[in-house]
Amino acid sequence: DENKLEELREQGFARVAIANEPPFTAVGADGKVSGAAPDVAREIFKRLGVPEIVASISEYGAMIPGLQAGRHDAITAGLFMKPERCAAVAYSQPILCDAEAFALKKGNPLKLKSYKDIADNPDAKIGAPGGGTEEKLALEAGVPRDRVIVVPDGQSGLKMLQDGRIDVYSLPVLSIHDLVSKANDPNIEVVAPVEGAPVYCDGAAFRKGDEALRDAFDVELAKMKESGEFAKIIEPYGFSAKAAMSTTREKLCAAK
Amino acid sequence: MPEPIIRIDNIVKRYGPLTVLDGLSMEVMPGEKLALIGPSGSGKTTILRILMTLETISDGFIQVDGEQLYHVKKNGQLVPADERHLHKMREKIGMVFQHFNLFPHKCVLDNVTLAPILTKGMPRAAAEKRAMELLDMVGLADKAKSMPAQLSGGQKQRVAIARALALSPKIMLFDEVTSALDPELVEEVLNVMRKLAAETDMTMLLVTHEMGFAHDFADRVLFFDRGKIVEEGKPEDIFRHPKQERTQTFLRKIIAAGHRV
Amino acid sequence: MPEPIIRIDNIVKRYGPLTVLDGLSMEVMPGEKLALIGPSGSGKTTILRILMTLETISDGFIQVDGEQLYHVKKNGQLVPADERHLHKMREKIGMVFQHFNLFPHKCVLDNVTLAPILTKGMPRAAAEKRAMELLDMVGLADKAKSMPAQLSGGQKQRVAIARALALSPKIMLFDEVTSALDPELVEEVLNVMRKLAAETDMTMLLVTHEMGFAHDFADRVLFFDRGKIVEEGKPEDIFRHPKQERTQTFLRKIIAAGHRV
Amino acid sequence: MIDWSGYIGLILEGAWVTVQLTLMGSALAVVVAFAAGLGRLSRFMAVRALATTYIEFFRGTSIFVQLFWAYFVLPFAGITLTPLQAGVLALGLNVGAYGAEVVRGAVKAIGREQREACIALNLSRYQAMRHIILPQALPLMLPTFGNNAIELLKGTAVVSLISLTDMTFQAQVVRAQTGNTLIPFATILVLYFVMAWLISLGMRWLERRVSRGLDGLRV
Amino acid sequence: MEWDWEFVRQIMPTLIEGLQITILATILGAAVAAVIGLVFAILRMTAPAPIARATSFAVEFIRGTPLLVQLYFIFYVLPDIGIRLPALLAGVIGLGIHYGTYAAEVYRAGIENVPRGQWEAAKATNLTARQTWMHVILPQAIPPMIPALANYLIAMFKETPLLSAITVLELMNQAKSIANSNYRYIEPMTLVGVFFLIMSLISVFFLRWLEERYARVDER
Ligand SMILES: Nc1ncnc2c1ncn2[C@@H]1O[C@H](COP(=O)(O)OP(=O)(O)OP(=O)(O)O)[C@@H](O)[C@H]1O
Ligand SMILES: Nc1ncnc2c1ncn2[C@@H]1O[C@H](COP(=O)(O)OP(=O)(O)OP(=O)(O)O)[C@@H](O)[C@H]1O
Ligand SMILES: [Mg+2]
Ligand SMILES: [Mg+2]
Repeated sequence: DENKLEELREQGFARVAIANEPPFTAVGADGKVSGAAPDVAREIFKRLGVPEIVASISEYGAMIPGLQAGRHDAITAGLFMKPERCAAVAYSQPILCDAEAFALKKGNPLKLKSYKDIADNPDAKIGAPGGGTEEKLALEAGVPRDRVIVVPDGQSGLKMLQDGRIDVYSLPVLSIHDLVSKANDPNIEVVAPVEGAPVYCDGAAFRKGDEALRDAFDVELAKMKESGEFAKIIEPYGFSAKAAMSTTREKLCAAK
Repeated sequence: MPEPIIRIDNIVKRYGPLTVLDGLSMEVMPGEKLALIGPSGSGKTTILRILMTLETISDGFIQVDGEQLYHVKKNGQLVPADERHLHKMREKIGMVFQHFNLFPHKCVLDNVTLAPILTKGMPRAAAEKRAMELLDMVGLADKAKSMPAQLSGGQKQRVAIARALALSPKIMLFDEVTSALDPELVEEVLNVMRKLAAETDMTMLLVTHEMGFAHDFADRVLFFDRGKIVEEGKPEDIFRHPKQERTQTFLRKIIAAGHRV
Repeated sequence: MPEPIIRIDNIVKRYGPLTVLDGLSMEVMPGEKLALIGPSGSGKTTILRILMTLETISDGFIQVDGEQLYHVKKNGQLVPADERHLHKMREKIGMVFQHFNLFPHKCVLDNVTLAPILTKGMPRAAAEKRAMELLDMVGLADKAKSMPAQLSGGQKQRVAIARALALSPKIMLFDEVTSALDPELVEEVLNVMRKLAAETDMTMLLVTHEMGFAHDFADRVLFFDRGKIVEEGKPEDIFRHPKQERTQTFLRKIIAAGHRV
Repeated sequence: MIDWSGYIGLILEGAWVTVQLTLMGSALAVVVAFAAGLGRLSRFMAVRALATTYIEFFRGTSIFVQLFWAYFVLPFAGITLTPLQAGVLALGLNVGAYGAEVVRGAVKAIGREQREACIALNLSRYQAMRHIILPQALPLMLPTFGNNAIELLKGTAVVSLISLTDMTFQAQVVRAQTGNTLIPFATILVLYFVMAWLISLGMRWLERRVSRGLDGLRV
Repeated sequence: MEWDWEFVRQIMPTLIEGLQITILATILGAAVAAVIGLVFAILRMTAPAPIARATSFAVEFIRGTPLLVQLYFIFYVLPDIGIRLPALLAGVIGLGIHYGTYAAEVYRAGIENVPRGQWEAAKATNLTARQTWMHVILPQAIPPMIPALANYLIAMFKETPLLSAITVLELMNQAKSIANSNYRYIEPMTLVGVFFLIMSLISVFFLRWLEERYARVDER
């Protein structure tokens, strides 16, 4: 609705949905929300006159329904732009770009390099966040439902991989690196990027109908990209500002 | 000649296929003491429960103190009474049960004062004063603060009598008030009842198997059998010279079982 | 002179601080019919339960049919018996309870055959044949297929007697077997007991408040009070000329309560 | 080195949310339990039907479904609840449905004789319920209410699935941040147990209070 | 957002797949609970005091803590000590242990409700301990337990959605997965509710029947 921004200003904060998947989004020991996506959003909302963001952690699958149900004002969680999602929500211009990666047992015993490889090996089980891009990619590549294990969060995924419950755990490259480095487990290795999987970018997602807010957000985002402040926020997390600036929402939403 | 205070006119009471009262009619004069006797299942309890509005009637009319009990006039027609009317009529009637039915979570005094305070809006102080008089009358003034569980059966029943009296009903109904008591406790309750009969002009209906007490207590005895009044009359006549075969048989059995008549 | 079949030697039974049997000794001859009488709480039930090994004893010795009941010899010393020994001893003893304790999920016939089949390995056919004889003896052959819930109290108790007899014990214990029955059912059970006393040479111990029956049934009467045998003797002597003050008081009370002696 | 003190703090914050949920959920449950339990005993057909529908519906569908419904579907009917509100609502209504049967059973257990004494003393239906029936029924309800409260406490863990930052949720967060599974989960297991234990202590105390004077025979 | 019947038709087969897993988990869980409950009950009633007390504490602990957390524990912590269970098995064991504590209570109450006179009559007819249990006590104790046990079976059925948290693809997880990939919660969640409601209405009648069938034997 047209006055959304006014409402948010009055209320003094915006409610955003995040995951808990460093480096996209993270929660500190003190409960403080950080990560590249919320940091960017926080800065832009501040410039728009909304001093605070209030984040709630959510499963990927629950984010869009939650947005539609009015539970959040925006999603800032590394939710990659894809045509169906573009149809369901109003995305801002690209913010964080990343390719997909696999974490798997040392030496890649099943020789998995692409989602297709998983589909072709009847013994291979993949773990992925529910409702995330990776789950879709795996299903689209032809992995049957019962070999795509929906994993509630990154830590569980890694644990299941270590315990041998799954053979490969798929997340964006930076997330996998963050996870694996934290685990510090010599028996885990990373395949990145996954062959044949496109590079994706996320944007802040708004409800359909809140395009005015989205547009205002885009204006500030463009200014920050221009001034280099954008790069200053996301590059310490490992993201590339150039990747985000070299593509557009229109391209990503149209991509097959 | 005064009007009867209770006029029961051809009432029928059925439980499903079972007809318990079958066209029963009777009248009770103000101040009269009535004993209802008869074999088990003959409908004695039922008629008391109907007067107390604990049951409904299937057919017939009952007039209490000049008003219909189960009916009200509406546009010149008698229609079944609503809860409001029943509530008003119950003010005239009190009942004492075989199993006392005291409120176990309230002390003796509260058992007696509860209804006057709630239903008549009596101030607590006045209600307690009157309750203490009544408890004194039944010989239990010193138990006012006891809980029912601490009383013997005879004491409980005397409290129950005081509780019913506290509402000053015009009519009192007693349903086998001593038959749940140990034999040695019966007398203390009967004594209270005797005093009551002698000192007040309340109308009383008493169901009992204590023929001796019925004899002393009642102005008139009704003998019930299978939902009908088979015989009625002065106690001397009924107990000494019963006319009906069924009355004779009943009294013979009772005497054989060791009850004094 | 034959050996006593039961020899109770100075036994003590305590429940916590309460001493229920206090150094009790007695002997019972084979085939003897004993009646144990005495006021409530005097320990009559307790002594039967001890003989049936439903309780343990705190002190003393019991010899049954030439063997220690609660003890076994080990390396020349008497030590407390194990379950195996008790199991063997229980073969000699049967008991009938005040509340029948029939197995409610089994029909009458199965109630009677269960133990012989399980404990004696009797073939089912033989067990059923014997059960039918026993049921016939107690007058219930036609109820063999009924469930206990379909029987009257008197019938239940007669089944319980048949069940106990089915194991052919040498000693039978009866604990107030008629006191949970309606008065009109008492006689049918007592008749069975009379027949049993007359026709078998089993040793029988009977706890009862039916003095008349005790008189007819028993060879010897023991009067219990506070865990001790206060007086014993032939029924005529005990009932007509009790020597002890306590026995006299007890019998007076029982007579006042309307029991025939 | 992991900053455990900070993470324990996080779990304690979650514990506070769990406590709030339990208290508010129980409060709601008690209210609806009485409303629906007495509703089922009403003399009005419509009230009885309504109460029965509520009870069967909430006992019949799973708490999870109710929770997801309250959180994701209700907003389309124009009712947007915070996660805490959705949690309290779902838990309260769910446990309340079980409590309603307890209330009904206890009220019915107070026999016909007490009701008849009330009629004979001309108490109104409300007065009889308020002064005679409920005071006697309450001690009968309390033990089961205690169990229900513990069921509700355990039910709060489920709200973590709708992103309410209760104790279980915070344990998940800590686990994600630290990579350690045992410590956060063992910690919250103990905390839950302590809470359940406190509930049963409290209920036993309450029971003793309300049943004072009621001991002895009920005749 | 509007209700979409076409979408309902489309997702129905997937949901029914989930329902099958739900029912399977319930049945297996019930079997585990029945056995574990018996073990708990026997330990509590007959084991030496320290073991009985420890069992009591374990039962109290399991009953006082959420099944969800117990499931996480079984699924994520046990592998650290080398016990790695497949998701469904972990779920079944979690359900079984949790509800086993409830079943234990039912067993105990059922056994204690057999009148003392029955034990004594068994002794007086010289049955051994084993015979007493098999022929006298259990046949009387079990029928009255059945309605209570069935009640817990139904409760357990309604708690199976918890297994979605440990990646079992039961009804709730299928529904979530559908919701996740179609961004629609209304239909899948409502349908799950309807499934549960239907099952539980059926079970209400089933329970009534059980209660009548196994009404108490009225003799002591
Ligand atoms: N609620 C009821 N439903 C069905 N039948 C009933 C009910 N109450 C009473 N009856 C039947 O009505 C008949 C009369 O019962 P009532 O209690 O009035 O007898 P009574 O004369 O008081 O007998 P008693 O001396 O045993 O108290 C009996 O046959 C009884 O079984
Ligand atoms: N399990 C028990 N625990 C404690 N005290 C008991 C127990 N069983 C019996 N007693 C006590 O032992 C005493 C004797 O009881 P017993 O049953 O043998 O008496 P009795 O002579 O059979 O009496 P009655 O005629 O009433 O049956 C009583 O004081 C009784 O209270
Ligand atoms: Mg009567
Ligand atoms: Mg005895």
